[in-house]
Amino acid sequence: MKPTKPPPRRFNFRGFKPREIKPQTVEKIVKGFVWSVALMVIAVLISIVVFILYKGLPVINWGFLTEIPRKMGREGGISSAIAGTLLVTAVAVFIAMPFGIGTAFYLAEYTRGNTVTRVIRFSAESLAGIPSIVYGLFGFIFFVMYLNLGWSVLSGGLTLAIMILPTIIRTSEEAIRSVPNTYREVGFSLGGTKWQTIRGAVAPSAVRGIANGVILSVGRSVAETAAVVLTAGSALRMPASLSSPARTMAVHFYILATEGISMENAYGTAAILIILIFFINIVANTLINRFVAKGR
Amino acid sequence: MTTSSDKIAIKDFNFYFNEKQVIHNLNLGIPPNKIFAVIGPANSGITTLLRSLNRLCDLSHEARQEGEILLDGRNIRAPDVSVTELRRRVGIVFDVPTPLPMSIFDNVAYGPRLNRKTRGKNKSALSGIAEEALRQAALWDEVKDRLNAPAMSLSGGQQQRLCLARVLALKPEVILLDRPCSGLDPISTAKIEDSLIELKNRFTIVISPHNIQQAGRVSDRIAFMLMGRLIEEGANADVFSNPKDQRTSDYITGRFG
Amino acid sequence: MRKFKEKLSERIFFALALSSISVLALITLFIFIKGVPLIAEVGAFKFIFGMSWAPGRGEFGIFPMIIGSVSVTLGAAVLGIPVGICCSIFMAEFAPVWMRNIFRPAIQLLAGIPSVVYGFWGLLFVVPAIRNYLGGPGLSILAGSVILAIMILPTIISISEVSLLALPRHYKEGALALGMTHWQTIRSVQLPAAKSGIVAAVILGIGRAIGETMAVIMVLGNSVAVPQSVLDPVRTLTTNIGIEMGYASGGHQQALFATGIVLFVIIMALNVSAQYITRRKIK
Amino acid sequence: MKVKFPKRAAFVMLSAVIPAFMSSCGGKTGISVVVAGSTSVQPYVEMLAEEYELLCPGIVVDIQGGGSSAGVTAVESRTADVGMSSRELNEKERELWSTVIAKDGLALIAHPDNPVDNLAIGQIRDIYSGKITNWRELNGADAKIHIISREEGSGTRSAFEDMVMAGEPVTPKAIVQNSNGAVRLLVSNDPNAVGFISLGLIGNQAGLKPVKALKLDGVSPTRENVINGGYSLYRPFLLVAESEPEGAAKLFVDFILSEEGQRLLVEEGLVSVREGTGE
Repeated sequence: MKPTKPPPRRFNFRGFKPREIKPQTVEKIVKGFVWSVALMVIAVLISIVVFILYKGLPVINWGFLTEIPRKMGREGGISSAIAGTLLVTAVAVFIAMPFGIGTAFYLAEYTRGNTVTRVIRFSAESLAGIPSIVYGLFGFIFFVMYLNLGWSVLSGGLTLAIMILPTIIRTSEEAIRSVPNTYREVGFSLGGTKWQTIRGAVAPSAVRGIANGVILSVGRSVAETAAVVLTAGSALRMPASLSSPARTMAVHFYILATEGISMENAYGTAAILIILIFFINIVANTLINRFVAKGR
Repeated sequence: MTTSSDKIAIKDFNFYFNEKQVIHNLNLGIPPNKIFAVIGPANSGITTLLRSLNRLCDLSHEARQEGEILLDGRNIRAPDVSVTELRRRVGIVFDVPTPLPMSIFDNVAYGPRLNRKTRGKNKSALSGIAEEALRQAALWDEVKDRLNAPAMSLSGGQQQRLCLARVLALKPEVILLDRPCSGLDPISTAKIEDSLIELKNRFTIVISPHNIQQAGRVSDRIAFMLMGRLIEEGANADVFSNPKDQRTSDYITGRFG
Repeated sequence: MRKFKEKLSERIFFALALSSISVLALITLFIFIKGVPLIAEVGAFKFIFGMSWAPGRGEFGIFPMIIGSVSVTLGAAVLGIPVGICCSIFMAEFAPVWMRNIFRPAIQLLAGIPSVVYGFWGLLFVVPAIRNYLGGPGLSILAGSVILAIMILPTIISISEVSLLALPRHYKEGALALGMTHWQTIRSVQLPAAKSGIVAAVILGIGRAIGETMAVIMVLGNSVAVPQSVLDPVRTLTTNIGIEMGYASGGHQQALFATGIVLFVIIMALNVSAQYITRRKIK
Repeated sequence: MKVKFPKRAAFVMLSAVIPAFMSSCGGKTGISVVVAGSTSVQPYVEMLAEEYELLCPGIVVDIQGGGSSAGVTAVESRTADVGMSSRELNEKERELWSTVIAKDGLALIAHPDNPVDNLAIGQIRDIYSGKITNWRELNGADAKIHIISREEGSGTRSAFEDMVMAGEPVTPKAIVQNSNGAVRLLVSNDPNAVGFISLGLIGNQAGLKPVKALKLDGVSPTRENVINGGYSLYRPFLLVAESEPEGAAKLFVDFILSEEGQRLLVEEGLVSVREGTGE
């Protein structure tokens, strides 16, 4: 079927406009369309969460949280996976924080638009785009093999630290830049040096924004699978030190689900992960809200 | 136009933002222990002039300047002058209240804490300094019971007096005020003006008043600037009653500006 | 002393910044060291355009996976971008406040859910649906595209919504005051004004899609043949690494690092062009 | 249905054997044994290590994955005391010390609704090399076969290739999954799929749909048929070491080969070395 050409508008009566719909009608159609698409999408997204919680919550009890997995995770709880997640994330965040925040301060406060600055900014933005599996490859070859740290909490944490670095840099830089310039002027006008001004006047106002970025990257570390499995390993034992291998909850879920070891425990693990991320988000939102309220 | 007794002497001063010249060949002497008002319509270069006096203009990469500014006879841009030391001697209050997001007390103590002099002094010495500064700014009675409340909780007028107190706590020699009352109600304005007159015996004050009436009320000497050029400078009464330049007369009688 | 501290603090910040970015050099260096020998041995052309991947027999051609990455990412973009922008318009303009207050944290939560959970959900629901209603094994480009589209939605929605909400009120009020309908205002004023933010959201979403590994491993089928239709299974560059890294050794492992190099180069090229585009937008 | 060994009884038994084992712990404490290698063997060894550490609280067993080849490399470079392999050792690796700890049968599986339930080894080869593409050619329904294979390099895949493919390559069109569980899940959902997994995993489990194990030349893939030699699709699980293990490593290997260790492996669906394979 060929689309027919509109006829020439020779007989155009007054008040009759061919092929033109009233804007009000368009408005109604578009509104209905947008509403239905949005509701559908949100329904699908929420159904994923509800599905996991529906399947997973009944499995969770005190023992599930505190017992070590037994029989490959078919029995027992997931305490070592919880510990693994917390340890790997803690290492990642504690290492990435000084570097990320320091870089952000450098970019926001000390840059002068020269080549060095441009290189730093370009690299930070490029790091943000690298897929996690490539971080995993790097962590495997550099930390696990080259530095001989083995599959360990440390290797996993260091790899994740590199992975979340760009997130921390980006959000912190934004937070620092959004500090009103008057704060800097006040700091300088009272005879503060640049460092004193940053520490005393700029940093306190940026701290909530920075904290929010850090929390975001905590969430990313908790949820990461590909990079962790290549660097922290997948041992089920309770990690005894930073040099012992560990399995995070995301990895545990992946292995339980795809190896078909135990669907119940897989859902339980996923449910705990979702609850954990939910809490991380609540903390982040509270921080943002306090930040916004303070700024007003 | 400058004499050796001047606290601040500005000589052949030119100021540029990129290619645009904002101050043209300015020569001006500011005497000690007086209130010196610089008046003029918007874009006259007054804010730039004030910020040049404590080198806050250095923060902008686009700024460029010629000529010299002497404080007690010494060029403030001389290589051996510490810019932070200069800014401590020459304090500034901005046109909008700029309290830092911390408590009232911490705001006032902020400057002294940066200062080496108070290092080692105990907390009571610091609170002594803060109290004195707040009294001088006529704010003490209003805030003495809530020194730990956030500075943002104060009213606009109180915030501006807090900023003044913050400057006073550093015991500066010169205080620059850039339209300090522009957003304030008449009562707050009167309070600040009263404090200024009280303070002038101990400090050199340079103010850019937000209107001509204020200049008349508080200043000892007045300079009138237009388009970055100094038009006229003289004692308060002279400029008001007997302006030498037609443009000055037009401005103060409200023909333009 | 203060001067010293001043100098020291700048030096420290500079050192931190420098070490942060030297990581990029380190990553590049190590992945290239590990992967380049194999590319040299096989030949860059044969490696990139070779059609057969069988490490056991020494055949290392990743062209099917390049096709896989491109087609799955394209599919995710086609499905995800319009829907995402649609949702962001809904959230920023049409949704009542109470709905917004529920949906915004929900979307945020979804952005944080591990990709493995999305993948598994896809394996349980999307794959069987495709198999039963459209045919084929279900594990397919389409399944991967759907899952990736769902995964990038939270990113696209929240960033686009923020850039729509950040517009000055007078844009909208001015347009409405001229008698435009709400939709006309959105289409002709707000969307164009928020373009740079929306473009940034889309770029970020595509970046996430092309780099995703674990979720697509579960739903793509991972076969190494060139797909004939969207219902055929396919393998992407990321899944090639993810699926075989566990057992690989020797030349096989090198080949996976070489796959990483190709992925890395593609991503860097995307980054550079994205940065170029956004920079030009600002100017 | 697998008969679960009553937990309480197991504890009673364990407490009875603990004193006996305590003596074989050599009174050592704070010693760790590093085990690395095949991820197919890893879960079983992990499970054994759990039990072993209960018996010998002084000894810690560190287990890492990485694959069979990585395990052998780790042993050669002495980064690991013991390596795990899910494939036979090649010529070069034969010089190492090794022992078979169990045998793992491979089963061809299909959807329970699929009418086909017996395949000849040649037919399997033709399916996986892409010569047979429709179930009709095997007296099944007229539908395309969805071939599911494992990833290149996995022990299961190389065992399958060694025993079935006779040098022919697996078709690139085959769907590839990187775990037994994923293969099982797919086959249980897709009436036209065929795959191969560890024998121990074909049993039914709560929350999983059933799959049908296909007969190979008329022989059912059961533990019994592996033991009596009727079913030929199986592979060894090996432990390797640079030289014969000593100290804590030896104690752990001995535990795995002991009656208790083997019983635990049998419980997981493997074929014990004690049961033989009719060879």
